[in-house]
Amino acid sequence: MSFALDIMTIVAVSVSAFFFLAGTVGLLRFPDTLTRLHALTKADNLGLGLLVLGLLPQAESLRGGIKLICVWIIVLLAGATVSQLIAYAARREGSQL
Amino acid sequence: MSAGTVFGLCAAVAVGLGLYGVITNPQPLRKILAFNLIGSGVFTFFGVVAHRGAAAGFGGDPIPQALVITGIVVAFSATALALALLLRLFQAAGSATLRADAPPSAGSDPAKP
Amino acid sequence: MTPPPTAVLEAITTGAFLLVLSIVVPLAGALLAFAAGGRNLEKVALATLPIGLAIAVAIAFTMPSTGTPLVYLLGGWAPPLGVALRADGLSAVMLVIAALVICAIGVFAHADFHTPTGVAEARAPFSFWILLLGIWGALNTVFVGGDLFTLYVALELLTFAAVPLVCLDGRAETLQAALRYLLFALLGSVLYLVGTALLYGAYGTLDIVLLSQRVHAESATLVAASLMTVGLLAKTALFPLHLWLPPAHAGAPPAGSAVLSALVVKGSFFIVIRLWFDVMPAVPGFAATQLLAGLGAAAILFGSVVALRQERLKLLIAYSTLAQIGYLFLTFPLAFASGQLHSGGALSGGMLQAMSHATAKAAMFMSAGLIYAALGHDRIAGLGGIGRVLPMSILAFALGGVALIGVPPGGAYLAKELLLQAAGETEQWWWAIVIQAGGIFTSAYLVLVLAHVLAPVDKPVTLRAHMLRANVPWYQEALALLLALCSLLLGLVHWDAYLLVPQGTRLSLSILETLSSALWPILVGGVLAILLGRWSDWPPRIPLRGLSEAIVGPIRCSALSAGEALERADSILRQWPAAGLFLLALVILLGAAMLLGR
Amino acid sequence: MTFALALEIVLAAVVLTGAVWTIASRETLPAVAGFVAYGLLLALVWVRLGAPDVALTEAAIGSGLTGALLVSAAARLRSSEGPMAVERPDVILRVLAAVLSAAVTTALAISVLLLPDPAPTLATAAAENAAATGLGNPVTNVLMAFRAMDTMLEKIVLLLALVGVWSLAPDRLWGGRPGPRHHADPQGVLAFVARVLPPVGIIVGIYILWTSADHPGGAFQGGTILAAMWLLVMMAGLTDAPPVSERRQRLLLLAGPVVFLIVGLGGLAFGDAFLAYPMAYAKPLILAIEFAMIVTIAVTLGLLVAGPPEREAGS
Repeated sequence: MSFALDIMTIVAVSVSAFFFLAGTVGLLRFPDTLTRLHALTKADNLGLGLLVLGLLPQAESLRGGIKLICVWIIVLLAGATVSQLIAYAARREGSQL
Repeated sequence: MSAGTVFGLCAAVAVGLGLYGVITNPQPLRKILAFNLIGSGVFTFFGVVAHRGAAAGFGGDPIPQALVITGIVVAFSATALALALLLRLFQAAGSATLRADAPPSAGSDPAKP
Repeated sequence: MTPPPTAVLEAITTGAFLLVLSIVVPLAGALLAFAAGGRNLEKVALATLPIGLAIAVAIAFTMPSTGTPLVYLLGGWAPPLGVALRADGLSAVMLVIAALVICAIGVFAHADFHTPTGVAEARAPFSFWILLLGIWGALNTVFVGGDLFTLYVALELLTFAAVPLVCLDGRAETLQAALRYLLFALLGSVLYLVGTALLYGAYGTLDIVLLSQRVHAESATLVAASLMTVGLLAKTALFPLHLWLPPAHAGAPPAGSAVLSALVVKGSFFIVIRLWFDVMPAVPGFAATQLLAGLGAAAILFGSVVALRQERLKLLIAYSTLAQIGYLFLTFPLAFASGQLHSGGALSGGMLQAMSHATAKAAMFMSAGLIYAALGHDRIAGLGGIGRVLPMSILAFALGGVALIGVPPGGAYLAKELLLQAAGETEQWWWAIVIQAGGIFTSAYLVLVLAHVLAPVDKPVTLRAHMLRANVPWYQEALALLLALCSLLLGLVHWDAYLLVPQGTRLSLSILETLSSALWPILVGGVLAILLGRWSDWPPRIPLRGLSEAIVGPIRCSALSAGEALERADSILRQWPAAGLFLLALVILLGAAMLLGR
Repeated sequence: MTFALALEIVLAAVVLTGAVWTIASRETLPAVAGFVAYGLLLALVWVRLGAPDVALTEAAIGSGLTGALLVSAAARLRSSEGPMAVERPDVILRVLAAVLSAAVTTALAISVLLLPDPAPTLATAAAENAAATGLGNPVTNVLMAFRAMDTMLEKIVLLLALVGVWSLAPDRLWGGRPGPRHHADPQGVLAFVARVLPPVGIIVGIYILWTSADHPGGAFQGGTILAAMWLLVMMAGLTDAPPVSERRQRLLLLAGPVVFLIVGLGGLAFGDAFLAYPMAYAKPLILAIEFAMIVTIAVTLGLLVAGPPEREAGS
């Protein structure tokens, strides 16, 4: 059982690392604000989600697990809001940051 | 080579970069930014010192760690005061220059109603 | 390593709780004033002044009866884990002088910073009183703090309280001066902080006494010492790190200028003294002390000559502070003998000079402020006739200047004697010359100002339209005079209980000696003033008039161009990049001097 | 070379990249962004250095709140950037500055490498005396007991910095409200988050304080989170910054230092020494001070970010 969980952790964290990498490359390479945001949200949503999913089996206690999920939810909330605000600002200024 | 050494050297470079920035960048905001960089480098020194002093089951010597927490709060106060001063100067003079030979125009004085 | 003497480290001495109060009372006063707000704020602040003064005096009286330093362990925790407060003779005298000057400034400021009628609370009084008490608490912490990090926090408190005083009037020039001051001071404080990190890493304590038992000259110590010293020099505005001082000290309101020039720069100077004399007397070595005093000598030359070329009185006084700060640093080589710094006559001389300057300079800035208030300007060329309007202020200004020249029975005179004696004992004649030059330059700018004040005027003095003679309260003038007299009488105090005054250095009060010691610097200084000063109506209306065209004219021409060159050099040095480069170069130089010049 | 060390070297390299970006970037806003990233990565360095308390502080204050201050200042100063480009010192001065900075860096690096081994430490002494306070977190012990004086002075530093910031207001606006009034779409995302997040943030902030007795955390870290929540609500336009003359706010600003001072003086009058806690009451007393402090820290930090009064109280 614990072996299966470890495998799951390794797979999920590896995939999340890939999304973070892809998101970062996108952030650096994409031409304008909106496409960059698009890349960033992939890292946020998929990357962090998979990371938390992968770490959950390793949590030492229920409390630890709940903390991990809370972290995920709060980051999602913050990330989504900030993306929205940046997108609004980008549209208003009409400029490419 | 240990974590302490790696981050100690990293801190030394951060201090050097900050010093260069404080001296060469004419914009006060960038000077304040560079000052914060030096500050964080100095705090990292304390962290390295604390890390080297790990003993008695603690991950590090708690005294330098506590000094850093105090230091970070002091550095934040400094940044807040400096930025407020800078924004006020910009508002009053229309320029943020620190040049002594180019004193800001005394004509515009929004302080006077 | 020998175990520390338990008596010094692990017990709270009787009466040492006063040290806690010396810090807590001003700070609690600041908090209470903040809570009171509005019109009550000023009352709280004024009520705090005598309590703080009483505590400082009580500490000074407790000191000799015990004979040893007062030690207080905060929270009962002994160093190295805890933090100790310690007061030796130096702390005691500085506490008292700071209290005296702050009280005088507080009462003086009562006229300028009161909440106007019809307003619930006004910005300037609110800020001024809280900041003044904050400065006082910070200074007292600097004087009695026994831990290098506690001193850092105190230094920052001092800076944050001092900077806003510069720009209380909200004009663009003073805002710029304040920002320059703050940024340069912050640069100084991070350098100091790096040094404390290295010292803790090397010795595991920041307690001054424990460190002094553990330090030895190794790389971390040398790097720490040079970084900390230069950081403190930046805050003290020792030449060439003075870019912030003239505009800041000249731009502040009179009470602000007085406290900045008299006390705030002494705070960081005091920590340099602690560092070099108490923490690591054997580390700096001969070359480093010469370097510091060399900068001091340059400060005297630049500060004085540029002061003589100023058109505004407050700027002249600010540049004079620059020169006087340089004078303080002559202490270091003169206290150096057989490989280390000794707390002897030279150190007493340095501290006495600091105290005399604190009182005299506060008096001079106060008088300058009153002159400004009466005339609506402080152009030196336009001071003619003001002596008839504000005789007491002019007298205060003159007496403050005379005290700084080093005339008996002034504190500066005793300081000069002590330093000259130390120069003789350590056979460093070159510093004796600089010491004499310092007095002469001081008299030069005093003569310059007084000559303008006393110059006969053709038309009656025009005062500010709304400014009648009666609007300068008598007590403001009296306070300036009192502080000047205080500086002039410091030499009479029996210092033995607090400072080491070698036998034989006693004041002689014979009229003849007084006259001669006062006269010759004033005469030479007068000549310098004539040569270097900017006279609006050359030739000046003084006895030399007949000679001037023939002999003095050509000499003055070359002197003037030399002065102009110095002034131009000064304005280059006060550019930000140049000052920054000098800061770093000094760190390297000082480190090299400590490493090689031992 | 172990895996951990390789990871640390990579981390150090990335941190330094952020530092170089901060200094070298031509425009200010990207430089500030670089600094915030640098600060967050530095928090990871603190974790690697075994100092989670500091990591929290660095992330919250050093990077987060300082970043917020810098971003808003950079936005307001944008128009000053262009004219000042000409003031850049010429190449000789820049080379000199680089050489001298490098020399200082070298001196620092050498002294770090030559620090004594084994390192002197007070960890043992701190552990031996921990029983006196009954707290399990050694850093809290140092901040609140062994070096409580520094912490108390630093509270006063914060207050005086705020007085300094306020003193920059124009005379006629004294007693007014700090900063510009923020407006946001009341139905928009920002307003939504500003309603949802603060309850969570307040719980987290207080939890970080509460847990600091035995685990990483503390009044500064918790107070910063509370301040951030307050600023969020202000930015969403749900509430306005109170005028500086408001009495209740003044008292909140004083709570921390005053309670600290009273407990300290209590020790002077009735106990062993100034700031000494009687053994039996040490923990409750320290917690009382910390609770007063977290309120004061939250309000002070929030107001320091908000800036000097810029509007009349009625506006």
